[in-house]
Amino acid sequence: MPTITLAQGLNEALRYCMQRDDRVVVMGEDVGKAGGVFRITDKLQQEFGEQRVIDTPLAESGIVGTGIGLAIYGFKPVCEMQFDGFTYPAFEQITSHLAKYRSRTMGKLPLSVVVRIPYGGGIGAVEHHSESLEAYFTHTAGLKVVTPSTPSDAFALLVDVIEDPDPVIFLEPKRRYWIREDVELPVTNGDRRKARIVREGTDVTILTYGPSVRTVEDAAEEAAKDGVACEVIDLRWLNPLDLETIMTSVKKTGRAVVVTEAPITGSFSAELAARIAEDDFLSLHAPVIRVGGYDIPYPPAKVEDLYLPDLDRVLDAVDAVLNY
Amino acid sequence: MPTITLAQGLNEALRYCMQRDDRVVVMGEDVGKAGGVFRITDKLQQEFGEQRVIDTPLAESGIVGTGIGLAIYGFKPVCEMQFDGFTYPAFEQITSHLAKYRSRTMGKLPLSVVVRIPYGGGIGAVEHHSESLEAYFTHTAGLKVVTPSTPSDAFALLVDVIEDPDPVIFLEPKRRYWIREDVELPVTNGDRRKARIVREGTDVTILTYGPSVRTVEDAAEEAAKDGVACEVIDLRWLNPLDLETIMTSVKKTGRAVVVTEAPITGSFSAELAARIAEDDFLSLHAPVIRVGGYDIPYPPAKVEDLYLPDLDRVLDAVDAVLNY
Amino acid sequence: MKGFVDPGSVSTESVQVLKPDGTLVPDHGYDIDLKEEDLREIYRVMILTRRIDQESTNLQRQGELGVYTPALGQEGAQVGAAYALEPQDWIFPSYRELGFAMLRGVQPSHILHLFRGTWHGGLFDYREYCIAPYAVPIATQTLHAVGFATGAKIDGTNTVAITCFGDGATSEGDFHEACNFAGVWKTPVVFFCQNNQYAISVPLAKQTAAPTIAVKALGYGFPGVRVDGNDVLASYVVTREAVRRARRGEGPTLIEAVTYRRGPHSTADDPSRYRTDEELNTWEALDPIARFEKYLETEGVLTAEFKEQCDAEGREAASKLRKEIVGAGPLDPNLLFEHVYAERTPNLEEQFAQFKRDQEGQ
Amino acid sequence: MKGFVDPGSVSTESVQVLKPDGTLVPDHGYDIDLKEEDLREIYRVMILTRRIDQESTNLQRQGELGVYTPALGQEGAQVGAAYALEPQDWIFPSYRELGFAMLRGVQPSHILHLFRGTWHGGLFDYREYCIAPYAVPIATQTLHAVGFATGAKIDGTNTVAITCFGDGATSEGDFHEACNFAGVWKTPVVFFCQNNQYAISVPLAKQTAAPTIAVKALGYGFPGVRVDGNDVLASYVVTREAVRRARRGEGPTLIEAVTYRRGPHSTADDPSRYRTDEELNTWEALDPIARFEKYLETEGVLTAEFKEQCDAEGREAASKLRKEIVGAGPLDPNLLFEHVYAERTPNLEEQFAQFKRDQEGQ
Ligand SMILES: Cc1ncc(C[n+]2csc(CCOP(=O)(O)OP(=O)(O)O)c2C)c(N)n1
Ligand SMILES: Cc1ncc(C[n+]2csc(CCOP(=O)(O)OP(=O)(O)O)c2C)c(N)n1
Ligand SMILES: [Mg+2]
Ligand SMILES: [Mg+2]
Repeated sequence: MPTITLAQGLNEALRYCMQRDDRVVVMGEDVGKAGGVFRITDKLQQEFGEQRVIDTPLAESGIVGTGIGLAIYGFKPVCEMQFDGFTYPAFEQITSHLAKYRSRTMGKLPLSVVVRIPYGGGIGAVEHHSESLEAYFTHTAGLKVVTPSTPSDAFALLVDVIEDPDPVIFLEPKRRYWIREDVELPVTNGDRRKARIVREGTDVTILTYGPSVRTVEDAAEEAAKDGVACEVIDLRWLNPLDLETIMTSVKKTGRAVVVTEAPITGSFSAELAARIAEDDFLSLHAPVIRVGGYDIPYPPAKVEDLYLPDLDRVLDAVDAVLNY
Repeated sequence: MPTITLAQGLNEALRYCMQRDDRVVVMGEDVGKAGGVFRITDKLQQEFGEQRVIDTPLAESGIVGTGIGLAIYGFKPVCEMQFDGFTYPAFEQITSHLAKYRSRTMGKLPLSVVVRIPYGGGIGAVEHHSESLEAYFTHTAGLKVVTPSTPSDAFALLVDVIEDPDPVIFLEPKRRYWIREDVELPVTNGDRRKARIVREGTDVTILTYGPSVRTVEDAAEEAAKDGVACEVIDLRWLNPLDLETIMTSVKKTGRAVVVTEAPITGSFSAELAARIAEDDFLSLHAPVIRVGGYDIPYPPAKVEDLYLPDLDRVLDAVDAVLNY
Repeated sequence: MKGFVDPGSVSTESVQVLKPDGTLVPDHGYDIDLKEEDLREIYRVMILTRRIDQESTNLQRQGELGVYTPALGQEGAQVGAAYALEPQDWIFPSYRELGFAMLRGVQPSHILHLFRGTWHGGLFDYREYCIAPYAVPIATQTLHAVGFATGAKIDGTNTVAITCFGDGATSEGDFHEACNFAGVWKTPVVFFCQNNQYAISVPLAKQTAAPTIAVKALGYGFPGVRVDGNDVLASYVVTREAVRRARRGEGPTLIEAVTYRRGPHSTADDPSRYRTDEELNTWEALDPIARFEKYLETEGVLTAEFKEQCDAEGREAASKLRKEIVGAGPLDPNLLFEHVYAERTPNLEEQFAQFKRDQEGQ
Repeated sequence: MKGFVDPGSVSTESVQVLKPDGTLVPDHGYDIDLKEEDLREIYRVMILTRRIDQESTNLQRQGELGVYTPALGQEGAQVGAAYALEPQDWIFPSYRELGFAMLRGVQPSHILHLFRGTWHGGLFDYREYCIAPYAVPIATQTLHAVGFATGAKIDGTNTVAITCFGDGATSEGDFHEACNFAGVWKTPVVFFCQNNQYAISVPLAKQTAAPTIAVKALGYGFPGVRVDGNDVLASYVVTREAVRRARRGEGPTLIEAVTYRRGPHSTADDPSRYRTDEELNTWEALDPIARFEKYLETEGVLTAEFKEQCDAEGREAASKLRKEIVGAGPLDPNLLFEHVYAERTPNLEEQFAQFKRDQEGQ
């Protein structure tokens, strides 16, 4: 089986979809000749031409806004935002139109648009290149929000969302672009609408997604050495959320930790914690503990490791729920 | 004592601040001659001239962006967004600069800017005029977020935030613009950094803010008839949050309900619920129950009442936590 | 200084075909390819537009609509431009483009239900009429038009898109991005700006210092043209040229139709706070319908009978509108959960169940 | 068609004072009011800029900086413009404006620490040098400059702001809104665009179809001017005029300095993917320093001794930079919590306590 990186998984997914469906177009800054700053669109313009792999002017609202127009016409645009922090200029098009057009038109003008965003920290970048912005989108009704954590999921989930009839914010864990996995492409097996149980366990459920999955896996490995069996769940879809898998696990373990990177206040982990408690308060032996970023602007590269949830902070949280 | 509306309280607060401090300038669409679409800036241009009450071109990013520049120069701009749904074009300036400039410059270029936003539903408006967008800002580190619910608080909190050294998103509950209160201006008494205990009670704590305060007051009144004593707390400041008042109350009642208008998933009520459970799980006799909007785009006017949390839904939640 | 390009050098003249007194401008420079029935059709739609517009304002005053944004005074600009389109050409309007919809034959109430708060997008079939739903956030629809027309171009279908917006809209970043994308992509799109002198209370001079709005096109590498927006024939010929350019693959055009919003911005607005009666009177004297009427009468195209016929049609349409609006109940509220996504998510399924229980409980 | 304004008619010429061979353009039309020491000072800063720029690239290649965005080739545009400012005039840069900072005497490491990831805003004192922190989100700083200069205007202080940005930046909505606000408010601001032909990999032709960037100014009602950006004297005189206009209360000017980014977009970029060696060679032959040097030598202003002095200063500054950067530790991480707000909120107080405990635990 060939070994691919997560970035390659994404690149192959785009190629796969573009080959199968000539309505799929890719657009964004530097996605053409340069193949994207992370090479996710590498060689696509060579294969599919300038009309289907479009180097846009430098304007994110323009990218999403014209993407919406293309979708009204009948195309399926996959829009790239170059970095998380440069998505904000497109915020109006995303919240006021992308999220609401289907509803506004009673389903007559649905928008099958994917907005790909490399997100999160850990690559030593300058300001605005390390934001975890999922909470803005999980709170916006009408959007779907997806984030892969492995190369095979990267491929399969991106294919899924491109085929999805609804607008999807597709969050790519940029610091995991280079992780590897043996994968036979195309990946078609498995129901990737469900959360992925990364590791089974009985003592505590750890919910996470995207870039934090690796961190949590390592922590679970470490905890296992101390005899603590963590059940690790990679959510994949933040909306729609696979609450069933989550609740089944929490019922079993009675304890939950949520690990994410975003500033913790108002993060998606708040929703998870609130929801778990609301849905099954009595199963909980301890409050849901959240491990996340601090409520500060994302720090400069030299100290970002102090911000990002690490093994120790995850293990502390596991201890906390176990010894509550 | 004169009777004023919440809208008048805001108007008087602006006048008061502009009289005391010639660095305060007001800017936005139609804030001049027209006095703002809700008349919050009524007659200010007549009194302070066109240089201090600035009718801007129609561009929200421009309003906040030039407001930031004015603040770097040394002014204290109060920027008006005409409606909640038209704040989104300014999202980049707000998240990437307004929130981060102080931190980026190690305090050397702080931005004392207020962004006033009429928010929430209930006035029978067309699309994009009824959004509850507080969660986007409470999740954004570096911003403060404030929302009044009474005329006296409207005055006093707006004065507070204009004098605040940090950038503040000031959310005005537009459907409460016309509620009245007997108020002697200027309001100077009381510590409005703390949450307001609207009504004391021992059975259940209801946390709310802005437009929902009235709804919750009515519900509490109703509950009292059934012998249920609700403690109603109006948060005022969503950030910084007065967790002390909240936790003291929850410790006392052992039960909490949160009532807000925004689509519930990922709303600020998720943070409150998560936080309360994290901080004092053992005091809770029931999970924190959230009453909020549905996860749908804000509905057309004719059916918005079915969307907005009403007395019945609040009372149901109170029942739910009492009978858990 | 040498090398400085100077806005003072920009021509501020407008294309005009009919003088305000309804006579032809001798050297207007355009081919008027309209037959008598075309002229009558344009007239009919202008009358219809005004009548429905008036009735909508009435309905709002009577509490039947939440708000309304009158098109009074802008019928010439709108109907003239709309008449230059082929039926398959898509229109991306803002919220004041009644004339376009009337020409396409949209049922008035289907639009007005938007203002009633029945459904955000109104109730018409966008694909049937090739009209996108009204866009409320200013200038955002201009990007949709560019994307749509780009799609048409990729497919080689020869379809053109036109997008309508106001003078105020030209200040928004989205307008700029739309023009710029269209310029680079040579998109078959027409940017149709109705410069009606105000954005709510803000007069043009506070909106932009540009000598004209048309000149903005130069900064995107395509032509701009200023036209007397109260001259329906001028609006028609200029838009026709822009549409032809687009269809020939020559890319976008920016049209600035100089006109005036004679009503309030919306029924919630009080224009007396910011403009004078004199100004209003000046523009009333330039009424687009009166001007066109005079022309048609001189040309012998407009019989008293046809005029009466148009008036009758207008009255009838207005009373039909009234009937369809007054007291119309809300749609089935369950619809709120129907089209958020293609299918209800499990989360919405749950909320929907709760919603229905709450409804029944009441 | 009649009434259509045509982008084809826009002049694409640039103001030039020095020909590429270093001789004076006879009819350049500007007063060169620079004394010998001015010329030498300009030269000195250009050399310093190039040297520090080179050292920064080296430091990045050696892993001492996370990334770096070289200014190579743009020294003429930058230093010329910077020299036209008064010390109290504020500069709102993007991320490639080393020349401006060098002229103002900012300590190079204080800027480079931004790229090292020491602190986002670098470590210099913004108020002392009247330079805002580098702005990473494209075009956003243009609005700050307009707001700042508007403040100065309200106060009547005669201070001017200049904002620097690239060709790509002109596509963003914020650039448009900044220009438009400035036009309406007659703000004393200079929009200084370095058209270096690329936005990362995207060439100008895919960025805008405008005949020039300078012409965009017309759409905002103020003058635009195109200048040879590799001609430091042209950049100086043109900016001087723009600054004078601003100071006289005549409002903004848009300057398009036509130049070329000879290095990669950033050290993370591989320009061979999207441009040719020939193109690079063409522009290398137009090097701004070489051109200016030739001129100064002909004029007898540049002695071998002064050249050596400049080189030595550059070497020294580079080695000082290296010393201050290599191995520099991170700042006290507690600072992360210090300036989020004027005072730590109770919430941050709690998180800070936890943060410190975690640090100690490790
Ligand atoms: C992004 C955005 N900001 C503000 C508003 C509020 N608003 C509605 S109409 C309007 C003025 C529009 O003026 P113009 O573009 O000239 O169009 P007109 O109403 O004159 O037809 C404003 C400010 C809005 N709808 N969208
Ligand atoms: C809003 C935003 N979008 C995207 C980026 C990523 N990005 C950084 S530099 C750049 C190109 C800028 O080109 P230009 O304005 O010509 O300036 P230059 O780098 O050539 O000096 C891009 C796309 C960004 N920094 N900000
Ligand atoms: Mg207007
Ligand atoms: Mg460039």
